[in-house]
Amino acid sequence: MEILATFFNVGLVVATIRTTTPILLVALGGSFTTKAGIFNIGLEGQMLIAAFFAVIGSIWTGSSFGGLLIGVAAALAFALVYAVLVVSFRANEVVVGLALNILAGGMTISLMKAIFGTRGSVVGRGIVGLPKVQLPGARDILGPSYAQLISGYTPLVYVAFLSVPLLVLFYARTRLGLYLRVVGEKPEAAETLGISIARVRYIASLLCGLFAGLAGAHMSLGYITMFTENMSSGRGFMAVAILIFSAGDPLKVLLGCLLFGFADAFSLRLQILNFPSYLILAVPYAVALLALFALSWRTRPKLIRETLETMRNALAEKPQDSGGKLPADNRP
Amino acid sequence: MISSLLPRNLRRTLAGQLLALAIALALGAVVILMIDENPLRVFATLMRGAFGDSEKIAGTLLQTTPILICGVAACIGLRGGMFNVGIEGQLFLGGFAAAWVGFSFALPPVLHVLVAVAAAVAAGAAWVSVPAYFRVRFGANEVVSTILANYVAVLLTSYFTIFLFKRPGGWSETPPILPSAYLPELFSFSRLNIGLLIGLALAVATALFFRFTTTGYAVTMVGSAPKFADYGGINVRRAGFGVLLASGAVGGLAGGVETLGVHHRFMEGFAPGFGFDGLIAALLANGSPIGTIFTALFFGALRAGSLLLEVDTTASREIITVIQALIILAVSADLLLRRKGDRTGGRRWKF
Amino acid sequence: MDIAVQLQGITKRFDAFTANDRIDLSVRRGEIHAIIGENGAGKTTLMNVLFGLLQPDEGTISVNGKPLVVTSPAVAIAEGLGMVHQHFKLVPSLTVADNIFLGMEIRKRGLIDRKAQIEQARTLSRKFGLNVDPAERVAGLSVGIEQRIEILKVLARNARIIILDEPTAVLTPQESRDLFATLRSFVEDGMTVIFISHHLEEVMAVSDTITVLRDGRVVATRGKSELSKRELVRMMVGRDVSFDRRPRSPGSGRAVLSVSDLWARDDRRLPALKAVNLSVSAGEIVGIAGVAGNGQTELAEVLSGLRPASHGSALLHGKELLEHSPAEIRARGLAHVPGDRLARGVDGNATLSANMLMGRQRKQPYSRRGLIDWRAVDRETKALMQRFDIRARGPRDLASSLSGGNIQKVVLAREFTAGGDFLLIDQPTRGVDIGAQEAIHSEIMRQRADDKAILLISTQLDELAALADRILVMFEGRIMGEIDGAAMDEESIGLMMAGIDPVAAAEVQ
Amino acid sequence: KVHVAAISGYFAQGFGVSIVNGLNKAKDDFGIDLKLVDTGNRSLDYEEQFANLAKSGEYDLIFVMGWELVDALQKVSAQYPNQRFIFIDGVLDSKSMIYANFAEEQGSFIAGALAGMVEDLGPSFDKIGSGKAIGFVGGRDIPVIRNFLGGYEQGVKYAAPDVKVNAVFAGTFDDPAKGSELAQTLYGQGADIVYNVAGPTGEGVMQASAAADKYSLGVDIDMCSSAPGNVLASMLKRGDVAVYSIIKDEVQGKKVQPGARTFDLASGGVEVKLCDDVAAKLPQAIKDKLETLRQDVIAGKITIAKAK
Ligand SMILES: Nc1ncnc2c1ncn2[C@@H]1O[C@H](COP(=O)(O)OP(=O)(O)OP(=O)(O)O)[C@@H](O)[C@H]1O
Ligand SMILES: Nc1ncnc2c1ncn2[C@@H]1O[C@H](COP(=O)(O)OP(=O)(O)OP(=O)(O)O)[C@@H](O)[C@H]1O
Ligand SMILES: [Mg+2]
Ligand SMILES: [Mg+2]
Repeated sequence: MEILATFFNVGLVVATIRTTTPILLVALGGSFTTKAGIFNIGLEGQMLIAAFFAVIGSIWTGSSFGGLLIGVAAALAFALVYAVLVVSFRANEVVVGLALNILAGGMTISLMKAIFGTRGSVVGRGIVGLPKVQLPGARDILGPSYAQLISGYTPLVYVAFLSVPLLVLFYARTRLGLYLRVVGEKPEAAETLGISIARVRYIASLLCGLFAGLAGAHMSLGYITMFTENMSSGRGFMAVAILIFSAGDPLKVLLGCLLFGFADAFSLRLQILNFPSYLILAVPYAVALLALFALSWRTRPKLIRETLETMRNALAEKPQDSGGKLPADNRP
Repeated sequence: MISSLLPRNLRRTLAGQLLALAIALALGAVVILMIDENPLRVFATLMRGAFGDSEKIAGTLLQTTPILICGVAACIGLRGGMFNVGIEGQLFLGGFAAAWVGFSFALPPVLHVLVAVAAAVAAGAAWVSVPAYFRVRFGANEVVSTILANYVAVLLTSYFTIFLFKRPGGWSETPPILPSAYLPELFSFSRLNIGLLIGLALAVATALFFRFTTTGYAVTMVGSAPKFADYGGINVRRAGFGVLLASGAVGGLAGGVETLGVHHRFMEGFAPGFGFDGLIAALLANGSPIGTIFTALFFGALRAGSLLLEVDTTASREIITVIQALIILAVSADLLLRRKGDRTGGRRWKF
Repeated sequence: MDIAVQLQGITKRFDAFTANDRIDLSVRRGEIHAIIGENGAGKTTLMNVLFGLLQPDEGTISVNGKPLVVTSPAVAIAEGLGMVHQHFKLVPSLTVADNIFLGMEIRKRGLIDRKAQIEQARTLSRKFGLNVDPAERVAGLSVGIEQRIEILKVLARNARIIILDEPTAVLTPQESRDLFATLRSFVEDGMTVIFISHHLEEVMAVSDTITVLRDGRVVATRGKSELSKRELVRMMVGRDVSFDRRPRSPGSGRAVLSVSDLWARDDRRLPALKAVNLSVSAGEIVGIAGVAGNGQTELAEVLSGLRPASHGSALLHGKELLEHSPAEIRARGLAHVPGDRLARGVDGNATLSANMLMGRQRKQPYSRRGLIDWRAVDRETKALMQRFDIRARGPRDLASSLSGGNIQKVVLAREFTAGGDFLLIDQPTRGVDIGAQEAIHSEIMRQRADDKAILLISTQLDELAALADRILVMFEGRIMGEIDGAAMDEESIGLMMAGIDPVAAAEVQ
Repeated sequence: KVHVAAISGYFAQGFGVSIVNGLNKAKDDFGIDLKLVDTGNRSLDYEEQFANLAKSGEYDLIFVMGWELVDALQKVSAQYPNQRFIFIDGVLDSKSMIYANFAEEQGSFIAGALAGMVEDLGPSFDKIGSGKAIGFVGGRDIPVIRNFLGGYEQGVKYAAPDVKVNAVFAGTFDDPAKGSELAQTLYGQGADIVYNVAGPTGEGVMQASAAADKYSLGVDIDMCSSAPGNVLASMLKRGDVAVYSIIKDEVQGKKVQPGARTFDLASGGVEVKLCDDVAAKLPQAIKDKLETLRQDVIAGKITIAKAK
């Protein structure tokens, strides 16, 4: 029992929220491009460049908010290049995405060298991290151990989770959201109604850049307060995977991210049981794979159920058949 | 399908790519100027590093080999409408499997190589078989499953290497394979081995296969119009499964060629990124295996050249990465955009 | 005279090919103006130019007397033009109302006002007598309804000039009649209608003025009263064409296909075929009549192995064909002309040769020991292009560059020469010009004379009347009854198509 | 003028940073000519990179760091027998090379002893609970890191036998977020002190100690400033001292000869540096005990097994 308590506790939930947030932010960004029919594999790079510039910005402006803005601006610049190449110049979106990832990696390191004279990490040096938001009253109502469930995170954690319902509303009820969906689903329809496909895709790319930028800034100013080479560490790719199987629906994106975040947080806990770390580290990916397979398994044609249903229908409809001229009784 | 080979299109494409290259080099020159280097000297060093003498040329071809084989793997998938992003993982498992055969069994020379290569191919195919099965049977998206499988593959081979087969006293690597399992080298002065010839033969064979065999035709149709192929009596599921399996097998082969031909053992994280390089090479070549030979060669030359660049100039590895990315970006864009009329952004690969 | 649309010297080239060659066209306000012509004559191209989807290489456009450069559909819409396209442009996942108001959403405080849209869509559909449920999703609605939605889309934009590209190709006679009644009411309101059609009866019945295109040029523009159907045909095709019932000799009567108690589901998993029984003999054409969406497509798909049956049996030459793959069924003698030619019938991005090869890639002389002989394929394709009068530059053309009717001929050519002795033909002349229609009908009759068993699915009763030996009428997945092809009676077929058993109806009376 | 090159894939990570610091210091002090080559992470490239450096014969000394380079290094060094290579962080078979060998297990032993004793103080010491557990976050699970862990565990066992060590690995050296998450997990499971041997990933551990208000131990370089008040000490692995002293010899005309040089507690190649803020609160007994242990290790009274 005690063992179980060290695995399943409030801390696990809090850890899940923490591990989920960056992936959720970047995946929500990707939801715009996914909905608009663009396969954006360059999320990783946008996130990385934003993480770097958020740190730079935070040092320059001396404020975390300034850092956030500059980080997002950097991601937007990448998103703009992406859109110009993919939308206007019809470049292959996968090639451009991967190349931008490479570019982000090279650029952050070169700039780090040029600006800080080191490679590796930028720590301290006047970086101002995002403040933690203590929700007033949370402690009184929930008590100290449960208060951490909802209070004490950096602002972007709240932004990430609150964005989910907002995006649901956005896709369902706003004009731009509708256009995004239409352009992704049936561009001919949009075109004949005078909706500019290029314009909508540009907007989608930029919105994607915005969220990827927030994700990057969260990595380097919120989750922790530093920049390291390649610190996005595959989270952008993970988001791509979640996006494809959620088709960009915000709720499904949230579910996918939570699943992955939970598997991640939980597997970290498993390590103290002395399993080989390499196998434990594969757990979140394996869980995501299994989830994918299980979901597809569920939607398979249910032969047995269908046959039963058919037979029931057949029997039920029998009396309405126009008389006995059909050979009716050779049914099993 | 074939129209992309028409002379007029070819001319236009070539002109476009040259223009793209010029733009990329101009941008690269700006970057180089910013680090106080002389762009001409940098580009000359790059050329010298890639083609300076026979050793350098062999070095370029050595770099080309894995990109080419991975690129062919990607081409096979793309032709059959399957987007195999998991070449990276298949490469790792193939590499490990070949090494395992190489160090665990003592076999006569040629046979040993054959068995080890077969193990690599089988491992690659086996690794993709589960995603492939769920793809064709239940429609589980292969892009997602192969991306995820990559992470698992890399961690799994690390586990094998470090926990099960570590060379005593060594770093995170397996024991060396027996010399009987070495792929023959082509020249005395370089590690370049017959892996390159395997890659070239594979690319040509793949192109001919798709062009001239009935199975290749069937697979191409499944890739470009699955409903039509289904209607026409082609077994779409089997074709899709076969395509992914073949793609994975070639990905595994790439790993086998690397361990048997170059490293002669498997190390943790031995060849990161080749799968993605191959994918980019294949996409830039628009899924054509023959075109991939050239894009892979281009990438190989860039990589080989950049190794000298790092030593002979003050340009660092990251600057070179930046320039490479710029080149890829420029070349990927359809610069001589012709059809202004239809603005429907056509998507080449659907997910 | 009040001219609504004036085109002058419109030329549109695709590479070296001229699809529209110096076309002049003027459409008066308040008239129904029909544009007819063979497949590939350039009708759709011309309308796309007018609507801003294509840019002309030469020529000028003026709308309502005002010269206009139509750079995009938005410009055309702003000038009061509306177009219903040959291939519908609806978004399946959206509701009817969302589709209608797409691009001109009704909003309240920045958010789309679903309720108001549904309300207005309902009002609109009532006002114009186009019955649709605005809250339903478009995915899964029948083509007839989809067309109504397309028209409502146009009306909601206050279009005064409406272009319809082959609006009746997918409709039943009843639906067509309704449509034309609607169009009539439009012109009475002072609107202008331009429509493209291959049905000369229709054209003669509803239009005021007719323009005939041929090879991208205008042959003539006349008032309807100045023309007879015969003259029209001559102008279009350059020869006489007959649509009388084809003479025939009795077939051998050997049963080829027999289906009993067949059940199946559609894509939405609802029952689409219910206890279907039928049989087809060699040398016989069995027609299936019915409003589109009553299970005909599912029947064809089940018989060709593309859709699983839930229950029942279908014997081809006495052997069960259900649960077999499309390839096996084909190997046993099925040839299938699918109803949805763009999705199933061809690969638009492949060459004509590659399209012709489908299904016979393992046969000599097309391939030998697994290797394809492309020269032989090209040669055969060229021969088929000649025999079936497929208008294209050569076997290496991409299928997507052909006009709709010519694409259909590619499918027919491939299937009719595949060597099967059971032909499953779904809507063979949908969107095909009359000259080609006649050729296709002759080809079907030739197949019949070759003692093939033919199951012909068509929504066009005149086609069935001309070809079928027996006609079965389908309604909601059931066979409502059977009628002798030679003695076809539109009235009782119409009743059965509406789901009323004529015998029962007679008894009630 | 002395020409020096250094080649590695790890210049961005803790120990590599310290080497680069040493090289730069030597450059400033002695005006040597310095070339840094980053190998990246593709083993296919290593051999050409060595060859490109060695071929010109331009470099007097080539520093090499990273076990994955060993194969390529041995091959190229056999081809260029006159080229002096200095392998950092280990000893190889080859007799013609120079080795800088670090006893990280010794430093980790002291670090472990410190952590164990502090944990043993229990709740009487600020931020320490009653759980009797401490943690370890490694980068990847590779032999060098295992050597750190081994020394650490031996130190804990020696000084505080009933304190338990929970060791976890991040699987990567450059994901500080993951490091932070791992550390928070360890803290949540009752550990009060976590030793990070994870390069930039470890920075996340340091920051997590501040967030959880527990203790951490830094590695390779002085990390006291990463989380002031929460870092007990740093286990310094003085790559800078090693390269600086080797270059100094060379510059002063004492041509560096093949053979191994050991950098251990005795020579100051590894050391545990207490952070001033925390050290001020630490009981004197612990500080004394640490010094005794250090002397004992140097004197060989305590031997610490290297992990294999
Ligand atoms: N024809 C079009 N083609 C492409 N995008 C369009 C088109 N019309 C509008 N949009 C995009 O849809 C979004 C909403 O457009 P709209 O004109 O309603 O903005 P708005 O008037 O500011 O709306 P609101 O005031 O409700 O926020 C904008 O981002 C706009 O770029
Ligand atoms: N995008 C295109 N590229 C090349 N050729 C085209 C293109 N679109 C149409 N064509 C050619 O232009 C000609 C006219 O085509 P169009 O679609 O206007 O014919 P249509 O009169 O509408 O025929 P149908 O009655 O069969 O629909 C055809 O020969 C067609 O092959
Ligand atoms: Mg047309
Ligand atoms: Mg047509």
